[in-house]
Amino acid sequence: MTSSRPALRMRDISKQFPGVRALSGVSLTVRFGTVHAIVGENGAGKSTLMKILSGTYQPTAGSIEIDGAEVRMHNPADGQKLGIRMVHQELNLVPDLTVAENVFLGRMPTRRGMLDRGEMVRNAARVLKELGTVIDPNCRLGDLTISQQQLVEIAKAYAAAPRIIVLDEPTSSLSEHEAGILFGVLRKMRDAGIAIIYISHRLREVLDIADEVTVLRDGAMIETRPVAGITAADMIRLMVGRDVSDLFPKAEAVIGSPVLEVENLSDGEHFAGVSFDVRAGEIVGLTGLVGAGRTEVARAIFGLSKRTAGTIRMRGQTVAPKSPADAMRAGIAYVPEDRKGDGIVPGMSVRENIGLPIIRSLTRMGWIKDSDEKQLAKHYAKRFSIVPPDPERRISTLSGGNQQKAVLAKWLAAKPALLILDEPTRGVDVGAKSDIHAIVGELVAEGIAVLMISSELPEVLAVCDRVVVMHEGNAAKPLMRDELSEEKIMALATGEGVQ
Amino acid sequence: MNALSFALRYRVGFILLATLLLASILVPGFFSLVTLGLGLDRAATMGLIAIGLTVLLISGQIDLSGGAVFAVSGIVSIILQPTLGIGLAALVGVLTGAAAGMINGWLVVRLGINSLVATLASMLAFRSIAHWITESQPVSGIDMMFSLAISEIYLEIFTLRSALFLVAIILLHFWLVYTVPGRNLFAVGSSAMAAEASGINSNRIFFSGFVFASTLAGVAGVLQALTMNTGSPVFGSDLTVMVIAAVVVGGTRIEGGRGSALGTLGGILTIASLTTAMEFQSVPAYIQQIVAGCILMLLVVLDRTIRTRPLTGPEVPASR
Amino acid sequence: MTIVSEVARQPEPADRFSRANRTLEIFARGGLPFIIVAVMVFGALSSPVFLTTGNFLNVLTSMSIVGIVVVAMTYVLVVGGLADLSVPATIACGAILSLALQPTFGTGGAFAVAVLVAGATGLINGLLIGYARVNAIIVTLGMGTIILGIVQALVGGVIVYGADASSGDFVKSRLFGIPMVVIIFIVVAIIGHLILSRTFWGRWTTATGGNYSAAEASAVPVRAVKAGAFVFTGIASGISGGLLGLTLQAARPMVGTGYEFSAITAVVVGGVSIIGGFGSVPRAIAGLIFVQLLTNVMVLQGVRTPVQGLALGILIAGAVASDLALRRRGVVS
Amino acid sequence: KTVCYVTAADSHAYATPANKALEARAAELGITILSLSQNFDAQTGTDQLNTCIARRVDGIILWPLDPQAYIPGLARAKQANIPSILINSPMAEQANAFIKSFTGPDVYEEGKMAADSLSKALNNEGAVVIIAGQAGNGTTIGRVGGFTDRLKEAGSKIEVLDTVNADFDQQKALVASRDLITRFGDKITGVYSNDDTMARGFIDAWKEANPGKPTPPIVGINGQKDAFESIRSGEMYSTIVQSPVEDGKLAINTMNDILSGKDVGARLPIPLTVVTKENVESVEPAF
Ligand SMILES: Nc1ncnc2c1ncn2[C@@H]1O[C@H](COP(=O)(O)OP(=O)(O)OP(=O)(O)O)[C@@H](O)[C@H]1O
Ligand SMILES: Nc1ncnc2c1ncn2[C@@H]1O[C@H](COP(=O)(O)OP(=O)(O)OP(=O)(O)O)[C@@H](O)[C@H]1O
Ligand SMILES: [Mg+2]
Ligand SMILES: [Mg+2]
Repeated sequence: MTSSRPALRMRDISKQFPGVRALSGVSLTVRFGTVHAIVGENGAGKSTLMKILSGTYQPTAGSIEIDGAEVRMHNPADGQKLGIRMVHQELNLVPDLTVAENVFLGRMPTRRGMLDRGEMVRNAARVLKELGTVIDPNCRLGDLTISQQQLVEIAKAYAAAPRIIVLDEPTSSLSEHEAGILFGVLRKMRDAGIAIIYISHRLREVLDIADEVTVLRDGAMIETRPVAGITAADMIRLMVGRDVSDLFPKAEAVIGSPVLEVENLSDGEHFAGVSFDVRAGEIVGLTGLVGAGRTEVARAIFGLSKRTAGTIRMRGQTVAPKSPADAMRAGIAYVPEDRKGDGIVPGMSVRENIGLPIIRSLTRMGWIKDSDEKQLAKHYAKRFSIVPPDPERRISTLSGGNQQKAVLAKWLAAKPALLILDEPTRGVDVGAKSDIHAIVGELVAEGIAVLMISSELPEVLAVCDRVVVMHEGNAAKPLMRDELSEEKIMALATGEGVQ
Repeated sequence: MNALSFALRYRVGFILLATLLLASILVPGFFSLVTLGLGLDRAATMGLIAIGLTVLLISGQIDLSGGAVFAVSGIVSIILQPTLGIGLAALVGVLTGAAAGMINGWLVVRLGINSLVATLASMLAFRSIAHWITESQPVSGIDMMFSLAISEIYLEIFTLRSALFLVAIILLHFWLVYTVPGRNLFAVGSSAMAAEASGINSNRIFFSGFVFASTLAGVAGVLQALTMNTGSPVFGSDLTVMVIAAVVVGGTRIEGGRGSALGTLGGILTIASLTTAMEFQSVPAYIQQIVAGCILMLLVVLDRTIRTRPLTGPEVPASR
Repeated sequence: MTIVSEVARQPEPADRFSRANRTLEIFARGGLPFIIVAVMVFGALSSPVFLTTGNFLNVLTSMSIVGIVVVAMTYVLVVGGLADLSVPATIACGAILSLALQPTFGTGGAFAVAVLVAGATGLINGLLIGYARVNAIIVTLGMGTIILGIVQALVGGVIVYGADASSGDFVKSRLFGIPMVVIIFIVVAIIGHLILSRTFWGRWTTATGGNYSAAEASAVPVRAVKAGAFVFTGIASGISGGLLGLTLQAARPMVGTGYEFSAITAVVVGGVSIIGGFGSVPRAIAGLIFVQLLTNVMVLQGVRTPVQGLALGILIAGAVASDLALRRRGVVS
Repeated sequence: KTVCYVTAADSHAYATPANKALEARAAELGITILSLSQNFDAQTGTDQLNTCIARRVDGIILWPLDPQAYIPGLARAKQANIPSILINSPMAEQANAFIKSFTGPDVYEEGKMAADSLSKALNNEGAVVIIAGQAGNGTTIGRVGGFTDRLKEAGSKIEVLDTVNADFDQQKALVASRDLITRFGDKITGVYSNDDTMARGFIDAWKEANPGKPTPPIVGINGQKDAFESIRSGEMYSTIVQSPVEDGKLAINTMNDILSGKDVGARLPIPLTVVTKENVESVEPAF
């Protein structure tokens, strides 16, 4: 395989943003017909490197060769002309167009000067089917769930029949099932001679699909190696610079009385008759396939979206939160799945973000007590080892993992009795993931109840005491820790399991 | 439920129907061809500007300078008449509009100024230029008979302007729905970043949008100046706001990504027939204002309910 | 929990995260004051009367009425409410009612009622924008038309005169040589600034403008906060209108024409983002001062009105563009 | 008979009483008035003329806001055999072919009268500022033109320091006056304001800048109640009374004459009276 022609060569690429040197002297060679993985911690510079390759950013220094010829790209259109397509980490789709229009955005087919809608819809439907999904190509994109949108994003790159395809964390919001189909497609593309660059924090996937792996750390290239003969532990050592032993530590905690009891909760649309409870010191997992309605359940409990039936009890008291403020008063905290959209206020500092939910308790007669707020932020920055440790930095300049820690901190500052975590480790690097698990472990040890939504089965299996599996808006009876297995969860999630 | 959502989707049509119905009851002979023709002619000036603005709003930009460009173009087309003749002067007037659009586009695309701010500034500047070149006096053209000729009514109902407007709006409809650039316009307005990442040159679209909008404002201004045989620096000062209202009433979203030509037609016709009907009743201008304001509010509130209806769930993050 | 320390990494290499270019940062933050100083130097050199107390008092007095609206408009922009176009109508409301109601309620009472009614208008705007989530431009435009229509219908277009000429004396009086309107403006500005920068309400306002959903998910009462900004502009325009009425002792429905544009211009020239989530009252006031001084210098130079408009348009675009460029380069965004 | 009345606005200090007077008189004469308000937008007015023609009214009374813009419309009215007259404001000469008459104050004459009055107050020398109405507005053009032409004609030594537009708005006049006072200070020995509202703005600015100091002679136009007060108290030198009621009545009376087949004069002015301290008690204010 290494004998094939290099599809691209990036030499000594550096990129300077105001205040951040994202890349310094990174070189990368990828051959046609191979899958090349790039791994590294949050903020290591993976996305930046790929955005340079696809023409979104221009490098501060360095050169790029595509198929042997040196090129200079000024915008994504230039990259696309060279046959480079990128699936962005953040969804890059147009919510107001249809799925088909999105798939063919920038290169819609025409007939006699007019848009050939029939052709476009047929092709889109075909591509989506090859990716193993049934999304109506005429549906408005904005009406899809994130994971469906993620699939459309992949379909868009795939449909363009590129020579080089870059996938930046494509599976972060896909279920294992969908990821499996994607891998099948990727293998087919590889065998057809396409160069594939694959970025993921899920090292298992890297081992599964990649031929070669390049490790980035702090904007510098550490090493490129064939995947054959490398282990996850090796990769982590290269990424972090030292060993990280237990990836999914299970914290031991004393399980107490029920904190949250949900009975027959319905919203008349996404889920119906959901019942479960979470006890003090317990981590209850909420899992299922994409679109099963987990996020909706969490948002309903937190007062962010409507409920039509059912009761919620917190510490024995019936509550009916109509807004997050109500929910917070009842002792509920919610770390949302969409960090960028619902989690952070990008223009504010880490301190201001952490203080936001409880800002009123940091005031005297409406006046914010600066020192209290600073102290709070410092405390959590230290406790969660947020990097860089300066709480005055604008939160949008932090890497994803560190943003996630700040969001977690923000809600812990509210001293909740129940913490709902929606995909808390999505798109977060191994180190930060381990940090987050450790923090959750500490919390349950302090007696907090945790409801954790996660699509990553290994994570669910490792940290949860009980697991509720949802399938198309219905929740099965919780599985106890000793009866947990991937097979059992998958069976329930796909609707084949018997209650 | 379905009937309701149908009614909500085509709300402009319904409001227009209701207005026409009311008008026909209140105003004797409202449906006579002459009256309709006049109403249409009145709608045409606003309509031409509205066409440009529909395109701009869909692309996610806004242009407040339309009224000022309208005045400047009209003035140019009048004061150049003695030297260039009517036809050529009119052409230069329209080109002036295009040039103004280039300035707007340059401010927004090159300098990166928010379009609301940029066109606020250019509106001030263009309006001042209009006052400057005319010394704040209205200017008149060389041939009044030409004015009469150009506002001639054909086929009992169309004037040159209103025919132009109707043709333009139909072309716009096809362009928006059935061509690739039309679809790209929606893409850019809905998410410029995503469009850019798909190889669409959003800056070029924005720039062309501004040029298009100002050119149409120029056309409207020139036609108006020719029919009145006058160019004046104060013309068109209330126009922009009215036109924005009409476009938005037609269902075009002010944040971009959504809109339609037929909606704009509906919005324009509603406002035109409303004013005509109320005027026929000698309703004082301030009452007309109250009614127009209420209708505007009613439509946008309806718009809001229809849009929140299917989206009870969380707003989809990618749409931000 | 030992794992935390086990995986805790060394802080990233210090040189990777540097502060942005210092000088640029200073320019980015202080760009406008710098430009203002430049205008003042130019004014002082070009006109002998520019640096007189009288002239400064003039500029201050002229900007005070619109300044009160500017303070409130800052909130509207910061909260992500685009703009309040109903200002002219609410100003008219304030001016006309504070004069017309004098016989019934007395000077103070009429003023209070006028401000309350203006505030109520703002509340309707706020409810529609914050709670029904209708586009702010359209709501305020529509409300403005309706209110102005009602006001015109009420007074029938005739000028309303003050019932008691002495009721304007307080507004025209001076404290330590400073006109009362200026003092009122400064008080409003200070209160507005402190609330926006130092209280929880201000924090909520910035957060709501910065990321609506995130603020909502952080237990911020986003709807109320958004509505609040419009109530504030309603009240501020009411005060402005009332002061205007008392100063002039006469009011017409059109008194407020153009104030919305002046206010928005000042706020955006001050570099407050129209998208929301960023901005402060001092910035907006700096924008106001810039525009006012510029106009003043031009007037003192005898520049003709049309040319003034042209220059103003160009300078606004220029100021905003350079502010943007500096900020883009100076501070990580 | 039905007469179309295209008025400047229906909510305005001067226009409202004029409209009322016109309509009241029309009712007496048994004429139906179809009143259309341009709301100060000439473009609306040109469209409204077309509406009037389409409704085949018997006559048109137009309050022009622009000296030319209505000419094609008036020509069309003439083609349709509908007689038109102008009220209040003049139009360009080309319009004369299409109108039967122009009734209303002679704004150019007003400018001249103001010039005479101010010359008298200043003994033909000094330096004055002009606070003009809206740029491009026919009334403004006439009132400023008449004033400056008259000064030139009379070979007056009065110098015009500056002319500023304050759009007939008191607040704008106040702001503009502050700047004028700062700029010229004591050089200002007289003021001509295109209307009394703006004169009020100057007075306020003057009192602000020079508390206790008497105002220079100020000449206004319109003859508003508060201007009368100011003349009494000496803050203003004179104003010119132009009655909106007369204005409205004269127009409809003239139209009535035309409709009943009588010949009417091409220019029918309404009486104008210069009011100073001498006669302020004997004259009725306009509004
Ligand atoms: N547009 C930008 N402006 C300023 N700094 C940026 C920008 N984009 C990225 N950075 C910074 O560059 C560094 C590298 O970011 P990048 O997104 O490439 O990391 P990554 O390896 O993709 O991380 P993740 O795994 O979280 O996606 C980070 O410190 C980030 O904060
Ligand atoms: N914004 C939306 N508009 C319309 N339907 C939506 C929206 N968001 C979610 N849905 C629908 O709601 C259902 C549940 O979605 P939800 O996001 O709660 O699932 P989930 O289990 O959390 O999956 P994931 O988070 O992995 O996407 C799905 O059927 C989805 O189609
Ligand atoms: Mg990344
Ligand atoms: Mg989810």
